[in-house]
Amino acid sequence: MLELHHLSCGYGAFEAVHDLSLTLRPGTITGLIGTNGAGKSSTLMCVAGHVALKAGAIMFDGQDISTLTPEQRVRRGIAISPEGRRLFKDLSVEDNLRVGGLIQPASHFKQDRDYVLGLFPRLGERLDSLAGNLSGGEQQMLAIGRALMTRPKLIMIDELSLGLMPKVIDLCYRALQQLRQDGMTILLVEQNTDRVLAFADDVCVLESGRTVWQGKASDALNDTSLTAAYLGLH
Amino acid sequence: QIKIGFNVPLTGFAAADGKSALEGAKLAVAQANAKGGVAGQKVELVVYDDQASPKEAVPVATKLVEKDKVVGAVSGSYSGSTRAAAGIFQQGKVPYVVSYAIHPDITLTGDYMFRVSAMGEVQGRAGSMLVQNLGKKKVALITLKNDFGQALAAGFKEGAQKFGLQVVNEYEYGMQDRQFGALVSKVKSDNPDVIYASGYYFTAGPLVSQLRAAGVSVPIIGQEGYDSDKFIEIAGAAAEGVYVTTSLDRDSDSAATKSFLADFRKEVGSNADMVAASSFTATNVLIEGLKKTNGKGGDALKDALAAGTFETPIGKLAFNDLHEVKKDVQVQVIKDKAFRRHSVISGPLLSPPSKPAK
Amino acid sequence: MEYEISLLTTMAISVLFALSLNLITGFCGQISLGHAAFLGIGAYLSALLSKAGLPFLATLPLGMLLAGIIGAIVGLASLRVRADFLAITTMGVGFLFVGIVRQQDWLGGELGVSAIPDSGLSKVGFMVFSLLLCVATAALCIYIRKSWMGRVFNGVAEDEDTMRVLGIDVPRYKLAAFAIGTALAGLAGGLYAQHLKFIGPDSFGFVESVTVLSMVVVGGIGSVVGVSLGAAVLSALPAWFQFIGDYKLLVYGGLLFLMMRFSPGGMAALVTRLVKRNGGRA
Amino acid sequence: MKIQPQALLRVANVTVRFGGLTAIDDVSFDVQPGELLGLIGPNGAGKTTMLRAITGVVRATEGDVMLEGDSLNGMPIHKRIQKGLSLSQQLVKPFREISLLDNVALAAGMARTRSPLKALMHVSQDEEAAIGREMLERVGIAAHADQKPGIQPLGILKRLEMARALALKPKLLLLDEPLAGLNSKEANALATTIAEINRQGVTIILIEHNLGEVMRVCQRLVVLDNGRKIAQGEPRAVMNDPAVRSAYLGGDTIAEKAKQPNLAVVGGTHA
Amino acid sequence: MLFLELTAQGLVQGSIYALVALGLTLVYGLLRILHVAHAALFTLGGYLGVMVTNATGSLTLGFIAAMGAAGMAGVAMYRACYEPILKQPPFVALIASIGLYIAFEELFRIIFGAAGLSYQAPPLQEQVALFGGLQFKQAELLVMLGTAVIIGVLGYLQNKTRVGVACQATVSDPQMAESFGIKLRQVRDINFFVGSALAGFAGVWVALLNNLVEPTMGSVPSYKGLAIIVLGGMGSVRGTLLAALVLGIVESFGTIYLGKLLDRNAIAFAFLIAVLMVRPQGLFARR
Ligand SMILES: Nc1ncnc2c1ncn2[C@@H]1O[C@H](COP(=O)(O)OP(=O)(O)OP(=O)(O)O)[C@@H](O)[C@H]1O
Ligand SMILES: Nc1ncnc2c1ncn2[C@@H]1O[C@H](COP(=O)(O)OP(=O)(O)OP(=O)(O)O)[C@@H](O)[C@H]1O
Ligand SMILES: CC(C)C[C@H](N)C(=O)O
Ligand SMILES: [Mg+2]
Ligand SMILES: [Mg+2]
Repeated sequence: MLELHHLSCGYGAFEAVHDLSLTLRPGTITGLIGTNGAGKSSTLMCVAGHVALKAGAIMFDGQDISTLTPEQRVRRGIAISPEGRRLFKDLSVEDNLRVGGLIQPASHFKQDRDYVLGLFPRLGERLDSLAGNLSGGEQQMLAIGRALMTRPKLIMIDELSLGLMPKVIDLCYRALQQLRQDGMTILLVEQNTDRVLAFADDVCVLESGRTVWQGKASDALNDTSLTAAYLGLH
Repeated sequence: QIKIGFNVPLTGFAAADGKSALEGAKLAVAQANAKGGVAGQKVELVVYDDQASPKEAVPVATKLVEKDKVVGAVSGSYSGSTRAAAGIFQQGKVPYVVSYAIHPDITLTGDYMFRVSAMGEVQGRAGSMLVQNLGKKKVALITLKNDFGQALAAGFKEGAQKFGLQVVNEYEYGMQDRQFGALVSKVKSDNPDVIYASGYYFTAGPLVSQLRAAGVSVPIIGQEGYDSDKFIEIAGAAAEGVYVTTSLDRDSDSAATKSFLADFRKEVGSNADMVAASSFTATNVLIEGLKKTNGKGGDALKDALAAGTFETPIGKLAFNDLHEVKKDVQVQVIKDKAFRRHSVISGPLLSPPSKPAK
Repeated sequence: MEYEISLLTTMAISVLFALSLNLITGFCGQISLGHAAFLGIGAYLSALLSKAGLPFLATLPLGMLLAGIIGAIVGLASLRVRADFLAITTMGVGFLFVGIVRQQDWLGGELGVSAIPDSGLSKVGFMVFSLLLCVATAALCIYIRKSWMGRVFNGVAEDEDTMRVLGIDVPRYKLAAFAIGTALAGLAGGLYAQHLKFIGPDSFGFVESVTVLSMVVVGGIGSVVGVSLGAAVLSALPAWFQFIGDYKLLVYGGLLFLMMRFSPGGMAALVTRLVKRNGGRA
Repeated sequence: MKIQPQALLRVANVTVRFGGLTAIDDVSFDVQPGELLGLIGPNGAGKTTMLRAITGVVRATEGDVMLEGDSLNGMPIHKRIQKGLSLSQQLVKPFREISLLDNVALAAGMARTRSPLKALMHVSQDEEAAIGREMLERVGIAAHADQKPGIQPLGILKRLEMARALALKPKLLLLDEPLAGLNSKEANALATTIAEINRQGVTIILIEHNLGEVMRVCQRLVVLDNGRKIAQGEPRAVMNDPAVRSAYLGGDTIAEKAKQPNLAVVGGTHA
Repeated sequence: MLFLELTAQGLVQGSIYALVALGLTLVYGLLRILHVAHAALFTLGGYLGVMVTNATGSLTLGFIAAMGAAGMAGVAMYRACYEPILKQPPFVALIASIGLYIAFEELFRIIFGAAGLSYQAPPLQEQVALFGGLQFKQAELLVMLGTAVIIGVLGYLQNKTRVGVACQATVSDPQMAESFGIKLRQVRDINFFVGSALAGFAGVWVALLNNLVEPTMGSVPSYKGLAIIVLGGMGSVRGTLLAALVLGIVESFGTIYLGKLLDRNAIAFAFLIAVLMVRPQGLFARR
């Protein structure tokens, strides 16, 4: 599905991620975890095409997409719910979803929007509000919903549970499981480590831009040195 | 070589007039040099662009006085810049002959200042006299909002009072206005006998054509700002019959005028307008003065200018104690796409002011 | 020599004027497209009072005071609007100023004010005086930058909402910036009138406001040294460019554009870059 | 309702409307001096809006907010801050041109910046920098003191926001989701810090979705839902309230299950 | 009657303003740049309209040439001037734009002469009598009509279609817009093309109404256009139209009844300031 081969990326002269190799199996959830500044968000934005690739390659569905523009990547089926949400603040909730659905035929819009509203009923009550006026949690819901509107093959969600209330987090994880069953591949960045380890199939642990652990989530939980040193679990 | 200075707007909003003025001045210098120059030396015209802006004119004048050490200078520019330059020439004791800037304060700056054209007030008064001569009473006054327009309006109103004319309404518009729809509607509803409208050809062209298009058919009187073939080009058919008070009479019998008009056509390839004629005149006056002093500037040149009389394309000139000229005002009328003589206005009404008593 | 003296005086006045705008726009982030109005207020007041017989030096503080007061009033308007709205509002203030002055006979109307009495300082004396004021203003700006006021201005320029949450009385600081900046512009105006000996409404219009803003931006917005440099160079440019006559403004406009296009940080950034490169080689 | 005259902050019948939307609907509660009050509730319940109404960032449409018995009505934000409030915002907004330390020092300089004139008379920042360093240490990001915020990850910025709020030396500290974006270990540490700050005498209102930490450190909870106050009191009791459970915790009730969306709609096409 | 006529003239003037400001709105709405050089494209349109019409005798060709050239020049301006400095603070683009405007004005003067150009036989000058004795030039009627149609179409595109939403998305967050399949450059090119072509269109109309194009004819639109988009609440097509018409009418009555107190610009800006003090977000802001 998505394969990162010795990926290094960064900003100007600064390299935020070094030599990261990661393979996402189709139809699985992969968790990307690590402390603040580890390079998780940078990795996601690099795959989306917004952070400069310095070395290595990004393969998607067997093709090298390293040189594609962000706009071409989303058309291949890669969607992102980025750090900071980055909503279109001056557009209404509905229009944000509309933008999400731009690469799909207009006829899909109603159906997909209703799916997202089913997932986050709260958004349905705010369809005409400007995205910039939403509460923190509502914004997070909209960011995820907007990414879903592209009908992606791979969805990358940065800090899924940030700002969400426990009930909605539960809902989200359940929805993600369902999406996985339907064949979607999911890359999750999450501070809520317990949660990721419980839900994800694979995990990759970053520390200062380097991979310190990679493998099955179930194995990670059993690796006490890992959990103590990097995952902040007691 | 004898250097004379010339400040002129070559860039900025007044560049078109500046170009015309420059051609006039260059012609005067070329003709003088062809005839052997002054005291055996060639005359050189030192030209600087002042953008018709006071701020730019100050360094230009300073440079002419200090760097180029000109013996005399000519203004081929508008009032604002000429006024700012005047003080510097006065201080440097460099005679400064002003061609078409009409601001009254220019000659008040000091005794090194000379002006070859009629002041705005004078021309305004001539305008009122023309109204009287045309036998009209009710005037709509349309004034360009700058020093030129304001001076004209002041003179016109002064004359109007004397002649018992009735100013039915007074409007002002800005230098950048080209669309006069509202003004035209209002003038139309005022129903005047005649319209006295100040402006430059680029404002007057659209104004006159819009007045005519709206069906206002009463006579329109303009002044030297209209005096350019461009006016006729812009206003088109609407220009026909418009009166213009100016200093250049195209149908003059005077040899100076005739030869100037012909020479200008030949050299430049277009018809001379008032600006060109005035600049030619001012330059020529300065050169004539220099001839009398054998190329010396300063007090000698000042006195020579003050004492002289000059045959010029815009009439026979002599300066009064304030160094203003008294001359007749020409009324031109546009006929078959050309400026033609209508009448000449003269009389005591046109006397320029003289030196204020100290 | 006199030519250089006159040019230097012009440059000093421009630098002072540009620094005054830099205080408002560069330090405090409040963009103004009508700053020339305050130059005009200082100029008119100084000219009229001089003509009324007041010594030139005495007219300067009065010009500053009046410009500063009116500046603070305009500042009040700036509290209502932000960013581009403010730019256009201040632009409107500039047009309003010119429109009002044009119509006032006691201000000379369209004819302006001329024959402004001499300061009594010689040409050289006046140049030195202008330079001194200019240096003093630059020093004041540098001090403000370093003081707590400068820190607050910086913050207000970047994000005034957050400044409020930090307990800062944002309106008062904005007013302070406007008052100081416009008062300094009034000072520059007094010098301007004295230097040119003639002022008219057109000298303080939109073009002038835009010119001073370009001096600030081309110099390097916020940087005292950069802005001084920018103002000095741009104000002397037309005089230097006389030899290209007809192409003067074309080159001027082209330079403005190229400067922004290739060195958006202005001269300040350009100089830093050059110094760095040379330093690297050495 | 019991009236407690010594309340530090008192929110009385506050309503906030945005156009037609009622974000807060007639909410009242008190905060006692020295208390650590948790303000919780579903997304969009009005918690952030409540804090903003207290600090004056938004104006309450109706009702009154009182600090130490003085009404804050109509008072501009900066006056309220100067009176002893301080807000750490949900969306971080550091000043990007200056270092983290200078960010905090700027807040610490409140005494100097009270009036422009005073600000103009002072240059030195040493004292404030010292306070800044102390605050950065307190929230655990002193190592980054001299860096600019532009390149910092979210977790650092959240803590910077809190350090800045602390530097104002407030009587009442308002924290909007300070733990979001931190991992459990860091969240735990920061929550402990918050409790400690509270013990040193600063009254705190804490908005958090991290219920574990909320339960651990808060002495009392106020729960909002859809703009209304639905519960308040001792944390454990509140959490057992069925209304709170259904609005917030999402226990697997039958109704909930029925509402579950049909997840097959999206994604299937590509798979 | 006079009232009607003044209103009508205000509407004519307002329509011209609207056409110029509309292009500015598209650009401002997209990039938040105060695009002063837009007025240079207006002038360019005027020149081409006159020259092509004079050369070929066809006003239609004049319009096509003017709009095409202005549109292309607009795109070129975006690529060469604005794209590289988008990340800079807004006044950088403003000054670059002013520099560009001055340079263009001078180019027009040097190439076409300072005195300006006129139609040899100005088209569409006949008077048309409407109800109640109200008279218009053909050109005046057509400019109002044309403006109404164009605004209608653009307003629909902006508010009701996916294209409009896509454009607006690039404003709030260009990077994310790309991540949702929007071709940033294409969107901006199209906006610049359409906006600039409209400026060229307006230039031809003004040339027709005044029978004069001059190098400096853009100077009033260069700032008045900005005033109008601010008055209109920035970025909305409908707001811009209404603001332009309101301003046209205010100026129309103002110059007649207040002309002695204040000049036209001062009246316009006094009105603008008064409005902004009451409604800081503009007359017709969407928020
Ligand atoms: N725009 C930028 N320019 C320069 N450096 C940056 C930029 N954005 C991030 N960095 C740096 O890149 C490194 C990785 O940051 P990144 O945001 O990817 O971390 P993260 O793992 O997502 O952290 P967090 O969990 O706090 O979000 C950090 O050291 C950060 O300072
Ligand atoms: N400026 C505003 N204009 C319009 N609606 C607003 C505005 N601010 C907030 N709202 C709405 O008011 C409601 C309450 O928002 P608030 O931010 O207070 O929620 P919250 O309780 O903090 O939620 P969260 O936990 O998601 O941060 C939300 O539905 C939001 O959309
Ligand atoms: C071109 C001329 C009509 C200029 C005018 N005399 C003036 O002083 O402004
Ligand atoms: Mg991150
Ligand atoms: Mg919130």
